[in-house]
Amino acid sequence: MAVDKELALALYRIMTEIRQLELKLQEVYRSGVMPGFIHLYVGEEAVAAGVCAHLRRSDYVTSTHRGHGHAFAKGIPAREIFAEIWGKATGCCGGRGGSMHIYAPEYGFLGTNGIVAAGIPIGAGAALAASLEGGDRVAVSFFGDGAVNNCAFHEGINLAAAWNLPAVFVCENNMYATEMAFARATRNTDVSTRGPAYGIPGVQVDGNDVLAVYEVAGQAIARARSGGGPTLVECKTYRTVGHHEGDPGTAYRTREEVEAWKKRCPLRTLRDRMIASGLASEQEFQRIDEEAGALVRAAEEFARNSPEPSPETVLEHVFA
Amino acid sequence: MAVDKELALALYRIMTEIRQLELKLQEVYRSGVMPGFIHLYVGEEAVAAGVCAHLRRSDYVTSTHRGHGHAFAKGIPAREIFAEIWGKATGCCGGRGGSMHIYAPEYGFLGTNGIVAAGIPIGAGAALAASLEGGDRVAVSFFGDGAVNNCAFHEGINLAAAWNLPAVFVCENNMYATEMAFARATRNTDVSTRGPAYGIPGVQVDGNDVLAVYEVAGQAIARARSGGGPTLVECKTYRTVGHHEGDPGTAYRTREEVEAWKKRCPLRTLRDRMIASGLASEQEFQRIDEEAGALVRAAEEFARNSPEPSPETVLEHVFA
Amino acid sequence: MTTPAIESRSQEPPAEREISYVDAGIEALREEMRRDPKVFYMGQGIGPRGGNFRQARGLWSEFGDHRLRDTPISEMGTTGLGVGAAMAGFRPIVDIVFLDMVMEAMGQIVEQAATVHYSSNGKIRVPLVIRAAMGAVRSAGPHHSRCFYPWFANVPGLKVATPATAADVKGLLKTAIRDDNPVIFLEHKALYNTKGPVPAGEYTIPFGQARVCREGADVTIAAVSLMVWKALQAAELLAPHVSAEVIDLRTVAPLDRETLLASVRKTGRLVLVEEGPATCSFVSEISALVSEEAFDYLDAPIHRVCALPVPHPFHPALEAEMLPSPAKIAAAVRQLLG
Amino acid sequence: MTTPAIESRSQEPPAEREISYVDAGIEALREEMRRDPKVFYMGQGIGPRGGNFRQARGLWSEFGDHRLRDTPISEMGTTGLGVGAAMAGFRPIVDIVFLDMVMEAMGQIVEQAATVHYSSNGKIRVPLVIRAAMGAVRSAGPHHSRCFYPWFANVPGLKVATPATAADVKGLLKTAIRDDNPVIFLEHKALYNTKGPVPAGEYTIPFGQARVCREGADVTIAAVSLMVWKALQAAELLAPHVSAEVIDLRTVAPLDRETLLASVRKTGRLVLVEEGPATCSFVSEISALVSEEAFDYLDAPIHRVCALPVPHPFHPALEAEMLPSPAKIAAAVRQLLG
Ligand SMILES: Cc1ncc(C[n+]2csc(CCOP(=O)(O)OP(=O)(O)O)c2C)c(N)n1
Ligand SMILES: Cc1ncc(C[n+]2csc(CCOP(=O)(O)OP(=O)(O)O)c2C)c(N)n1
Ligand SMILES: [Mg+2]
Ligand SMILES: [Mg+2]
Repeated sequence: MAVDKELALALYRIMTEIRQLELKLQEVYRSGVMPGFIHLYVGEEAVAAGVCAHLRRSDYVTSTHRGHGHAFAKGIPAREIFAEIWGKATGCCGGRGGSMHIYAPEYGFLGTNGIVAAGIPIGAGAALAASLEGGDRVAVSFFGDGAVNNCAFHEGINLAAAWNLPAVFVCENNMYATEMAFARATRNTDVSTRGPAYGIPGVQVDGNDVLAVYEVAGQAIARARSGGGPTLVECKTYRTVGHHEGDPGTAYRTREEVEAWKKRCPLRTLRDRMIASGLASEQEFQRIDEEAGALVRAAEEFARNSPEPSPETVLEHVFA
Repeated sequence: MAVDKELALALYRIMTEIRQLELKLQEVYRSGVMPGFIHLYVGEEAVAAGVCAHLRRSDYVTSTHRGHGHAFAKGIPAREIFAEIWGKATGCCGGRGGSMHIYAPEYGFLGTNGIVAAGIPIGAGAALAASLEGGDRVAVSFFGDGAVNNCAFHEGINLAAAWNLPAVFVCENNMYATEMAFARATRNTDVSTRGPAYGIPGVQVDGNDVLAVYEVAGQAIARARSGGGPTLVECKTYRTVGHHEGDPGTAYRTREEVEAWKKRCPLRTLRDRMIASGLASEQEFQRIDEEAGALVRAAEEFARNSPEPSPETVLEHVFA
Repeated sequence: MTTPAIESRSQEPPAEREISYVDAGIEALREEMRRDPKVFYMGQGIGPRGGNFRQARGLWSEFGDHRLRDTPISEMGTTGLGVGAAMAGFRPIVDIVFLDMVMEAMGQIVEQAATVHYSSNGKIRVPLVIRAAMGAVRSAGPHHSRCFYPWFANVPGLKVATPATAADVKGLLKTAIRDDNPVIFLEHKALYNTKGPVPAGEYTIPFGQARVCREGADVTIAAVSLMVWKALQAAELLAPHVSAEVIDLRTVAPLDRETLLASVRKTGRLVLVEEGPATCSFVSEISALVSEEAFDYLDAPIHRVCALPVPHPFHPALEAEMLPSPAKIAAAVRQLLG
Repeated sequence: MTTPAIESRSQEPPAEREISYVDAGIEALREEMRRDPKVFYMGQGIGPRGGNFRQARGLWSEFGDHRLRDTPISEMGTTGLGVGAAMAGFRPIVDIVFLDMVMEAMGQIVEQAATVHYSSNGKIRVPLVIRAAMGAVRSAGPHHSRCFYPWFANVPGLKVATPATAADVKGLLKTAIRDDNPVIFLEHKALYNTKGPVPAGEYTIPFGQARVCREGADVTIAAVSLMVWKALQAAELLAPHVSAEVIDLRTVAPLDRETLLASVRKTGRLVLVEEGPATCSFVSEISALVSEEAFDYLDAPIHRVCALPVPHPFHPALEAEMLPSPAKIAAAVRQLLG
């Protein structure tokens, strides 16, 4: 596959923005000022970047507990995400939601989610809405390997398949659900082979190769958009951080395994490849990194200086 | 496959007993004296007969809303089943359970069930008990095609597979769930192909050929018994009656389809084959039918003459 | 069964006809589906079959496969799709058929549908109707008989409608469909074939408005759904000696506190009827509420007439023993009056 | 937090140590698993990881993969396997970890576990423990904070234990494991790291026995789990002027009516505290019960202090606004006393 430089740099930009956003959130969280719990996406950025690059603002995404990257890649401004995770009134949900309840319908983002797999049928439902509407919107549901053994995966995908909905199901198979190895959770660790169980294509892709993800996701999204129905896309990836902030992530994984995956960092992989093949220069990447850094610093500053929501509002918005 | 006459006649006997039991229940139900709702197994007898012929009394079975045949094939005396379905105090659950809540732990029968697919994880749980115990008991879960798209199928089978439990999952694919054609409910109507999704074998068999069912079930049960883990067995069959008593069963199926399957009646098929090949005579089958008739008449008489449970007992047995 | 008088609910007094409870629901669905192309309907057997209880009869031929979606036996998945479609601007109605089957869908209802509007700071609406039939009929046993509405009422973000009459089915279902929040709409199986006067024209009934079905002076009997009829029958039994006021609360959430409290302040005595078990029930809630709000008006302890705390037994005599009945309600009233 | 006095619960007064609430549960599990080979434990992360809340620490190394079963994220399936294994004679403990995740498992609990003994005419027992951690801590939001025990208490056939102290965790969990019925065993996340005196030896605590944590004359405050501690703190706040009796009901089902009613008869006033919303809650039930059984002893309306009826907001100040607190409880008492 010939590499399109502009595309590659654009994907790199999103990845480095997500990475830096996550690392800044980590820093602030560790300083103790941030409420709640956060699950970082470090190491998996290629999936959100490669998939969402195909999506329009009017398309839908449902996400997971590890959803900051999806939220950002779908278009929510970093500062609104940062402020939300910090519980500030300027967050995209006014500080009512937090990390696991980030919603931004104006960007087609139907939520991170505290319940594993719950976003799968919700995504299929957005695809159903798209199908009823008759346009060419699509809906993408992201979920982890842990969701694959959950009932919502089964029923959500079967319905989308039976009704030929414009849905794409993206499994981020990072080999662990919390500390549970996927191989202990199921006898069939090839998620993509479950597509045919529902009569839909299943494809596996290196989730740390953003260009590969981009290509495979592009096909799946194009299929959905053109009425070809759902695809199950398995992205093999790895979180090089712990499950949540506070988990060192070492008790259940060997240091070697973590290190090996760190070497396969999706940012570094793309960067090395582009530079080695002379398609882009170190400087170009540095500039992108710096711009991303500035964006994230501004987001952090915005969030830090934002007001807290007022406790008097607690009874608002229970009902529309 | 060489046909073992004794085996074939034994299987025929069970099938005709189930058939006659069901037709007698139908007759009594239609007379208006029986409470509740019943779902008859007419046309599918080969599945219960072929599978349960391999089971010991100490093995476990979980069943469905269409479970009289499973209950009988697992060993519960016809009169206890009949009385239970009639709500009599002499029923195997004292008339507290009825058709969809027939339990007989003394025969390893862990229940018919009013909730579609609920028996699948319960059966896997009995298999887990067997595995923890360390003997060679197995557990068989029967369920319909309608259960395949339900979450309990997914989670129950995955757990049994991941833990290599001595479980056998028997899908009675009769092509309809109530009035819903299986082909409308899912994009993949080959249930057996879902075995590999869970890393276990899936096999398909003509569910109206009792000898074929017997053979395939025998392999699956032997595999489970010897520590080889679960198998998903799909039996292609058909209910030639309505979904429940009261449903003529014609609105959603063509008369031709029903007639064609009636011609493939599992009893008649076996009988014709045995007689044609000279292995058994018309008279032998007639005698078996008559004996079955006597058994069922006695069961009906027993049930009819049995006392009703006393309303004063209503508060008993909520807690052990 | 007698039919309580129907008040006029729209400006011009509409013509009335006798139609059945189940047909009233179909009328509501048809009118709303015609009115708003965003409304669609999913559930097991609601397509060509017309619904297990005939609760969708005739709709599929008008609205077709697209808007009348027969589903596989995937209550959770279907509900989840409903939540997603509602979040994306549609107005799905998800029919669970037997309410008992809602169990696997509880997460999608309670943790998703009921929370999204709040967590999103009011940005996303979830105009979802969960429709289901509840209640014990004909020895259906513990898997086909329950009434879980106290659970839904316990969940902030959900509304719960429990109509007792054909007219209320129509008016409340239309309100439910137009509501921008998730609504649990529960019909009673035993009422589907009962008939009652239903205004012919277009009307809706607001949530949170109880109806005094029968006026009385000595005791208030409050209930919803089928139990309203049992209460009315009890009032008949009591009539020679006791003047019982019967109140149909109509929606479990929101609750019409005013009508209830006004009646209790008048009669000074309250008997509550619920088809389910008493513990942590809707009538527990009403009892608690009334003793908080009308404590000084109560002349006697509040009495709850509920199901015995057992799973539904199969045998009809046992089932009857378990369930509330007019005789049991009347006995409770007599006991209360000393 | 102060620790309420622990009464001796076995014949010989046992030695006491201070251990944590979470360790008390581990002790109970270890003792019961040693005692009875039929007991085994399933849940997410309860194997080598020792539990998300450390609630299984050290067990896997003793009991191994066979009896400590790490599960996939299959709450319904795992619960269903638990039901089946229990029906087949084992004594499974299924750990749901966050109670919120019980939603998909409700069918297996409510329609299978709770009904089998009854429907089978007493032939099959379901000695299953559903263990889970409940309650709001640290802005965990609407998917990780709830307390659904009123729902379980509404289901005939289930028992529900809600310990507030380390000693109760141990004694009640052992009772739960030995019980031949399905038991919902709910610990509070905010209590896991609290310490309290726990008898060193073998003991069990029967279900349905409340404990008077603090004696008082003016008002009774009743609660379970974390709210018992909030009530005790409220009693401290009130102490100069008001003598509050605080009752820990300990098990939601069965309920110790006698201890509660005796206290209300003594004080004439009742304040109930629940972490969840008021509507159709456990405290609604208690309120209803008390007004039925001790109507003539009540000098003032019963008061319920509950969560505001909203999904859990993320921001800590909003969350605090939502939840009951000692100050809110004390204010309710003061209001009651006029
Ligand atoms: C239904 C449900 N069960 C359990 C949990 C607790 N939990 C939160 S994240 C998680 C692991 C998820 O693993 P996976 O889906 O692989 O996503 P990853 O964290 O690896 O990105 C678990 C078990 C939950 N949130 N929801
Ligand atoms: C969870 C659940 N949903 C819906 C129902 C209502 N119901 C009873 S039987 C049935 C059809 C079952 O079809 P299938 O599993 O194929 O078995 P069959 O009747 O064909 O033997 C349905 C939908 C139910 N009992 N349980
Ligand atoms: Mg994972
Ligand atoms: Mg079928």
